[in-house]
Amino acid sequence: MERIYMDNAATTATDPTVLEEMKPYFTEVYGNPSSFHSFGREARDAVREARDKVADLISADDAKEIVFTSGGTESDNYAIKGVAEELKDKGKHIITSSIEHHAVLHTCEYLEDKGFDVTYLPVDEDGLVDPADVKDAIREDTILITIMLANNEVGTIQPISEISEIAQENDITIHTDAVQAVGSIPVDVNELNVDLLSLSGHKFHSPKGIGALYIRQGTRIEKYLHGGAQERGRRATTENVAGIVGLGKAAQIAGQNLEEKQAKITQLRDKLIDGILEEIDEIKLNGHRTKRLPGNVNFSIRYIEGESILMKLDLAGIAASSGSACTSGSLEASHVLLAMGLSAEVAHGSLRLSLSKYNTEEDIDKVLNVLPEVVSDLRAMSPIYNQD
Amino acid sequence: MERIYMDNAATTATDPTVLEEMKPYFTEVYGNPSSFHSFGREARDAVREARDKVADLISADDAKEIVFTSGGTESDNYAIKGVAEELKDKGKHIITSSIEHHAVLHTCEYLEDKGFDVTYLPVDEDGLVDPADVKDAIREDTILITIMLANNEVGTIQPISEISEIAQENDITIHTDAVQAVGSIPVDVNELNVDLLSLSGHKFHSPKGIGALYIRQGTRIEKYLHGGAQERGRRATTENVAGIVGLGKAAQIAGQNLEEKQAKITQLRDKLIDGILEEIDEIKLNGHRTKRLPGNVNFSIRYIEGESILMKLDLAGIAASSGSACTSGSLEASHVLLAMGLSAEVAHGSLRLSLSKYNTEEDIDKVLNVLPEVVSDLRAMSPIYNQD
Amino acid sequence: MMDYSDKVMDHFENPRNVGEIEDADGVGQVGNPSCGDIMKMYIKVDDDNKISDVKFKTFGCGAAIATSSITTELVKGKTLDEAKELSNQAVAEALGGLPDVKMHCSNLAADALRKAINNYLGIETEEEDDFHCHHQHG
Amino acid sequence: MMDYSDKVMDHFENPRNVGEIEDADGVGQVGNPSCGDIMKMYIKVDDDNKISDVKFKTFGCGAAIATSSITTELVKGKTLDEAKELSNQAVAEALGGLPDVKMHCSNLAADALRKAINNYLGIETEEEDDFHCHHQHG
Ligand SMILES: Cc1ncc(COP(=O)(O)O)c(C=O)c1O
Ligand SMILES: Cc1ncc(COP(=O)(O)O)c(C=O)c1O
Repeated sequence: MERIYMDNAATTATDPTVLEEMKPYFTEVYGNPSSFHSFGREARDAVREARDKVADLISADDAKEIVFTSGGTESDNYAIKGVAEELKDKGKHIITSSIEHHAVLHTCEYLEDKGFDVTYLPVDEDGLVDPADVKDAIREDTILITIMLANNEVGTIQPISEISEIAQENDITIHTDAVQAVGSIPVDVNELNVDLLSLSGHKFHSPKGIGALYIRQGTRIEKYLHGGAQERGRRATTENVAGIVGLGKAAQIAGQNLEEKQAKITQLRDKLIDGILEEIDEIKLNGHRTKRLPGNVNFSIRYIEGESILMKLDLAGIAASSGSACTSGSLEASHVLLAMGLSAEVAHGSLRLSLSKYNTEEDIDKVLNVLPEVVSDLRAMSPIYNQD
Repeated sequence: MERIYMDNAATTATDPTVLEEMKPYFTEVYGNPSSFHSFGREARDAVREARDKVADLISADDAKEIVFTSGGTESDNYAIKGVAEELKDKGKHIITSSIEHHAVLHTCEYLEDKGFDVTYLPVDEDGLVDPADVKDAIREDTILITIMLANNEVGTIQPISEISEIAQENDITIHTDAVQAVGSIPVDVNELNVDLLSLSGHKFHSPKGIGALYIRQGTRIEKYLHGGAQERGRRATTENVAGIVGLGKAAQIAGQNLEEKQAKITQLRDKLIDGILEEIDEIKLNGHRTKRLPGNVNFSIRYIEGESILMKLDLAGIAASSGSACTSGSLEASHVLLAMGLSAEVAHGSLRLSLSKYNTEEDIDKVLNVLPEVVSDLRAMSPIYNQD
Repeated sequence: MMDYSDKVMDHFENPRNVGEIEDADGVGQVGNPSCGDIMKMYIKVDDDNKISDVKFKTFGCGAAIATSSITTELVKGKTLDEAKELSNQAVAEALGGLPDVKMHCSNLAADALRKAINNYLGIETEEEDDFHCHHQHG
Repeated sequence: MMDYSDKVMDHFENPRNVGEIEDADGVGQVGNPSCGDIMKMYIKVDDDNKISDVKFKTFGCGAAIATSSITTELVKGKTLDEAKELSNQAVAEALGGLPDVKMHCSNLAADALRKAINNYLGIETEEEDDFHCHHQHG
């Protein structure tokens, strides 16, 4: 069976060109970039080039502002804990939103345990943070604002430039988790005017396990991994050279004709959204209709539960994701959907289909063909369907 | 020019078999192991298999005791900070040695900044920690002993089982940085009787950027990366699937005929040591003559400086390393050599040649051919040679 | 996290005894939609106190559907006493095991069945506290 | 961390004017072996107060050797006044630049030369505090 992958918000396939670029860095150019000799120099050069490419993709002024990490989670942990530790004598208050990724939320909760005070801002029904709320939440002792650029579940894109203006007026460090945005939409650290920005390669066709933290020059932050003097002393550990080369190449490819690719994916997305709305009743599109990632489709489908939808789709060869707790073995329905005002019952029936450049018109047609039947099969089995 | 790589303690070439095993996990089996669908399941299965292989290599009772990390540095940071945070109400005293890798030392120094108290045990002239010193250093409030299994510069292997016995008698958590040992010599977590053990793939022919922390069941430790529920909640972040598969394969290969390979490399090492001792005067072998890693050769060569030795060797196609500060832009000569009682002057003239399974008899002959001339050239230029 | 056995997959793909029994002798429902699962069991009881027919409707995950399905198979034709003895463990085992995090689902099916039997027997069952989801954590 | 220019590599591989001058008019030494570098400069001064010959010996890194070598080239034939003016910056520039962490090496060579000139001129130079290595940090 030909399978269709529509879970690109979870992770993407590595671009074959990226893999080609990486290959020599395993068995041939295998030196340690910190090593003095020619093997080391070759690896060093490769890392430098990759750093330039990543800096380019997010329009950083200086490649030195890019620190490679093991992924989005480490970038988020590093940014938030690093600023908190560094500035804790100045204050212990952090502002974030209630729909952040767990890498941000659980880090904030950890800091609460350590005596920090965190404000979790609400969002509206589209998942948008109101900059006015940010302003109101600021206190004398606020040291950090961390709000994601684009949400991983519903794709809503936040008004970060407006929020960073408020941060700047109040002289507060601002971080944004741009893991879902980088590579999908144009991201410019100066337009966003953020001090710190997290990105993760595997969301845009580089391999998993490599990411970066953008640290604007002059930003006060404590280091996270202690050890050797790699990454100008900001992240110890022997560099993941092949991964870094892959991230660089993926960044370069992502930057090429970005707007065009974005338009194409947006068009597929809209066809999928419109088609589903047409075919299936009693459903709700989650997230903002237009301020959303080009590849994100997220619906709540009433009376049925997400995991069983995924299973039926999987059996039909379609890979998707859900905000249902049942897919992750956790207790609660998606904190994002709940924060947007959905009831737990409805949240449990959510389905995310996320597209990448590899998805085609035919993929969309297939989903539009399969999904309605899946939904009606499950609804026929549901004790809460047709009951009210 | 054919080049010879003798810097395997810095990093190793990825085994081509390992790369082959990894390849499908970039562009074909690219699912997120946390994902529900078939793509996710395939990735999950691959991670499970790899975990078994790593557990096997170090004879862990249960594969669940293996947590994948981004490398040795993260494993060390996680182990040390994680235990310190978890047990800080019990006590704030940590015992380590003065010849640890910076990943351990700088983490300990960081904890000192945060109010912990660290004892850095001395070593003898061979680089050995005396278990009696460990015993003497234990206090009421000692919560962690962290001593490396094998040293990265001089290759000396510590009596960890003896030290862990003392730890156990005193009910103190014990961690060992086995980054240099795993894959080179048999490592058995139960024989060593440690609670935590760090390893890093790129030291034994897996790629860089992947490692593991062994956490014995029941060990109290706070998590390090906060976010998703990956690795049974012990390390958030989308798994580096290809890297994990590579680490697993490298572990499997390393475990095959380990003693044989060890014997072969030891024989090459001894030929190199004996040859150098024969050809060059006024030199000193650093590290214990027999309790040392099979691949480690480390000499201090008087009257000349390490970086210039490395440069001349590099020009002759030989990649090596030095304990000279000049190769790293730092101020001080190797803390390991100084702790072993060498003067800074002598420490600056040190040369490390580290072997792997890929080195041959011919490599040794080439070094024995080139090195004496390098030394005499540099000595001829040295203002401190022939002066006393 | 879910890796289901072939048996679970079979019961999920081809659930047995789905539906309602219009003139059921006993009906039992457990679960809470806000927790992500609800099961409703319908039974017919014959003169020998045996379950002559049983049907279910389930809102829930794959395991919830599969446990419902196999529960109906396991108890069809059994006496009420036998059926009441059906343990969560037995349901899970009949499916070739369930992932740890899904063990709560097998609880639900047996519970729903017991509720239906009690309903038939006229026994009031205590309402469980539905404000907290009773799932186990993975 | 070291990425040396071709010029540095050339002077490292083929250092000019290595050695001692037996009957030197001036000798200057700077550095400390415990810091990883020592340079010793020997000069011959002719009747026009020009440096007619200069030689060096160096214990140190590649940059230390290359800066020593180029310093001897730069000052050979120069008057003492001109030679004294030789700046660290000029030495580094003549080599096509030095890595940041190695800039201290270029300081040493010019210092050793000045010491040699002062020694010829009979000027006592203050001993620097050798207990701390004076390297810059990278
Ligand atoms: C918004 C967001 N932040 C952080 C992460 C974590 O990234 P990673 O899995 O690379 O650690 C993800 C994806 O998992 C994400 O979508
Ligand atoms: C003994 C020791 N510990 C820790 C490390 C750090 O490992 P990694 O570079 O994988 O972070 C190394 C090597 O760099 C090492 O030799």
